[in-house]
Amino acid sequence: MNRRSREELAARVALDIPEGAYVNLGIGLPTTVANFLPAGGDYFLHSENGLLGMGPAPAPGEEDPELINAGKQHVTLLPGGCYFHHGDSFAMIRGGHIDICVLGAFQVARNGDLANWHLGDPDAIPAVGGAMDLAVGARQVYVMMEHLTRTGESKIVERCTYPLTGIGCVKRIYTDLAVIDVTARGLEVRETVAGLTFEHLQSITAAPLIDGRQRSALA
Amino acid sequence: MNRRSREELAARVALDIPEGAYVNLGIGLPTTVANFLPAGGDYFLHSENGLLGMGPAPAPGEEDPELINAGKQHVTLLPGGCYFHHGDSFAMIRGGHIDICVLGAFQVARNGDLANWHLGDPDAIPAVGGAMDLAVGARQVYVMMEHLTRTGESKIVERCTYPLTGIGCVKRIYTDLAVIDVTARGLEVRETVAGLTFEHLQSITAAPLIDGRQRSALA
Amino acid sequence: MIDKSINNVAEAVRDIPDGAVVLVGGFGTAGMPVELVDALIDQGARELTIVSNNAGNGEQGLAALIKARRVRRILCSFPRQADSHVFDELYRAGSIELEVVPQGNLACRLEAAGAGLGAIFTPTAYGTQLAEGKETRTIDGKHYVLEYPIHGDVALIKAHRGDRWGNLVYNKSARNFGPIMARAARCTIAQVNELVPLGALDPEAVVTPGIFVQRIVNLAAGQALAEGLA
Amino acid sequence: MIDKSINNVAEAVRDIPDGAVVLVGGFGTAGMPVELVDALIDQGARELTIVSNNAGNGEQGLAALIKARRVRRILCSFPRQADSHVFDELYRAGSIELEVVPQGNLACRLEAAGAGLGAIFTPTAYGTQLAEGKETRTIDGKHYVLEYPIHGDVALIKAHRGDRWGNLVYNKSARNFGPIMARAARCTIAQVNELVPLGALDPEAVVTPGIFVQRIVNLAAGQALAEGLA
Repeated sequence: MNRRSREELAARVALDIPEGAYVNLGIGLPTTVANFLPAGGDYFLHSENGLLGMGPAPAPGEEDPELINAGKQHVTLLPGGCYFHHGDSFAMIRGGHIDICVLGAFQVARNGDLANWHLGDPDAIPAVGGAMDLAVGARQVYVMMEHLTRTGESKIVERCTYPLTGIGCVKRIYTDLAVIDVTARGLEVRETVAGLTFEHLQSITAAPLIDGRQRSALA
Repeated sequence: MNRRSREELAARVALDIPEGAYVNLGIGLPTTVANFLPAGGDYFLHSENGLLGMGPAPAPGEEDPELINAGKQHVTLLPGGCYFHHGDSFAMIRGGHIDICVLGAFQVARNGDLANWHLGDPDAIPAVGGAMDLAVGARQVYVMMEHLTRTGESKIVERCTYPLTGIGCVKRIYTDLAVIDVTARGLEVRETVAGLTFEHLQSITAAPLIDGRQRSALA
Repeated sequence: MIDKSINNVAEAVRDIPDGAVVLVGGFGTAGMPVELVDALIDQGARELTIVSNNAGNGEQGLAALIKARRVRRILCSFPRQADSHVFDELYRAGSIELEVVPQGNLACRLEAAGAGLGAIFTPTAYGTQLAEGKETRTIDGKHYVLEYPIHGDVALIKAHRGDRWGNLVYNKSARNFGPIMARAARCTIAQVNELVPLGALDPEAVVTPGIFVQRIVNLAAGQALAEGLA
Repeated sequence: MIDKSINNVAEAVRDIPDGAVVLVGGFGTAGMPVELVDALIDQGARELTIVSNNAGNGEQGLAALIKARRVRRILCSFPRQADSHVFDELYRAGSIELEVVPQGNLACRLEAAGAGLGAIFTPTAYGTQLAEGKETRTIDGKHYVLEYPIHGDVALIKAHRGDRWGNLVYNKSARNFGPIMARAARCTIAQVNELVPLGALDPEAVVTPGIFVQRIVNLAAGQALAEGLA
């Protein structure tokens, strides 16, 4: 089957972001979604450390140590962007002003529970950042992740075994194998990669799926 | 006796405001205290509609309808002053950042209860403005008022009969007859106007007073 | 390209429904979005709940809206003023409901709405008539009243300059409730004196980021248009 | 004349006592008041509680303070980073206490402190480990956790420019926690790159009004002085 590369996955997520959306892209893989938003369109990227209208990485040599994103990477500000403090920034997040947030995840449960901040190892140093605020505050929380762990376990589960970031907050899951909506009916598969049957996807997924793929009239 | 005029009362209050204090002067009589602060000193006047570093009234013809104080009078801004929104303005007030607030009053009770927003008439249209925030938020709440009503009743009372603005909030009362501190021991008279005995003051005041006037070593 | 600007106040307020909760900026007349309120009068929405610091001054703006009997209920801190006769008369006639909210509680309830808080314990009004029947709590020896957010369906505000992404700066004490109402409403409509090109506002000095503004009406353009048509 | 400026970081932090709650601005290294933190290390205060978004980067600033064993307890949202080895080591050795606070709750608890609120119902962390044992409430069908203000004895922040009344403006994303920490502390000490004359800052663009700042350290002057002495 045609497993999506990280770039293909980011490009797929980008397809679902409409022009004019206020979007927060989580640290790591989600950040790369910005690279696939159509050039020339107005997309409003928010970074929780106080930026709206975040632009791409600066040219080499033009990095400013005081202009970074939430992942502490050097970025730029677009004309029309602005700066604000953490209080205002999280008012944007918790107050429901962010249309879409894209986060990575360790696990997503059938009911939309999200686990992405802690693997539960008692020796690990916990660090949550803004993940819990984004999970509860953004109007749409999208998760992008590998469908399976490196050891082949499903990251989509009946119930999260890792500590939760937010309850019932995930609306859509993008993996290297499928796009799945979390709905009142359960996990509805919208797309699968070429060469992957619904049955195969179900067989490697640790929660019941519903086949919600739309077949075009021509199929 | 030597009843203080409104100007003398304002001048007396001004004497107790140290340079560098952040001060909110209530609508009406308290506003005039500003006229008696020493010229050349740095006094930080706050107005709850979003000004800090408020200056005097503008020259005739230079009024700006969008530069007004809480009493909706035209004012100016000093160099070093700034503008902010109502959220920030009341954070200054409620957060304990205002050193001194001077308010008018209908009544002050022995325990520092303040009544200054409503005469309790059921037909009256209630209007509170920022008085309750100032009463509870400023570090020191000073009241300036006539000692007696027009009909000769004491405005200092055992218990307020008018609806309260704040409980136990008044620290000091300046009247046309005396300066009185509200302390754990009760109402301590600090000063009386020339020609007024403590006994006379007590006889026209509807709450017990303590003679706390300091006599200078030379008296 | 995203362009939130509209050249016409009528167009900007066209879909405000009957019964809407409308936050109206201004402290007295400073910052009052008179042109937007006039457009709302022309538009005809009824049974409105208005949240504003005052209940109208003279015969203009909010006073005119009240006079036109479009307001069922008003939340404000200071309705009674020297020139609030329009409100006073309707209130005494029992034709308009009033909730008096201390000014700082009005501010922090709007802020709570904008920031997604469920409720806040505020010290203001504890022990007074305005806290009667409300939940209270003593925390670290201080008394507090539980207050809930005030969400608007619409906010009408006045700013000084803005750009097509909705970024705003204000003028002096006309700023007052604008920024906190902008974030408390589902649809914020700002009238500005000047629409400037994207990037013309200093990104360090934007007071209301465009995320809080859905429509921006350039009064200068509206006027130029009206003059062109005349 | 009121002049809050001090030319010397050592003088600015001289009276911070052992056991103080110190709010330290910065998000990673952006906005970290390195010079003030270094002065605090030299000053010697111990048993500090630090509130900061991170638990130090590399060996500088907050990391150096932690390495010097001056910190008993730290509240932050994101201690674990690629370059947080100083904190990591002491934490694993049980030599430093950690309270992990979601970043937005850290922000709104600081804001609540600055604004005089007694407590707030925030939706963040409901149903998670970080809300265990905390009071919760359902309001209008949404779940909230009750959180309390975080007050600082001192705030150490970095701004870009300031004046002698303590008015501040910041630089880009170095603004982050500065403005909300300034208002949450009893004594806010700001280091600035440039001290400008009163009135030089645009009154519409002041981010932190001087009322929230008690001391302002002009690093440029300190450096000039040091060079003069050398």
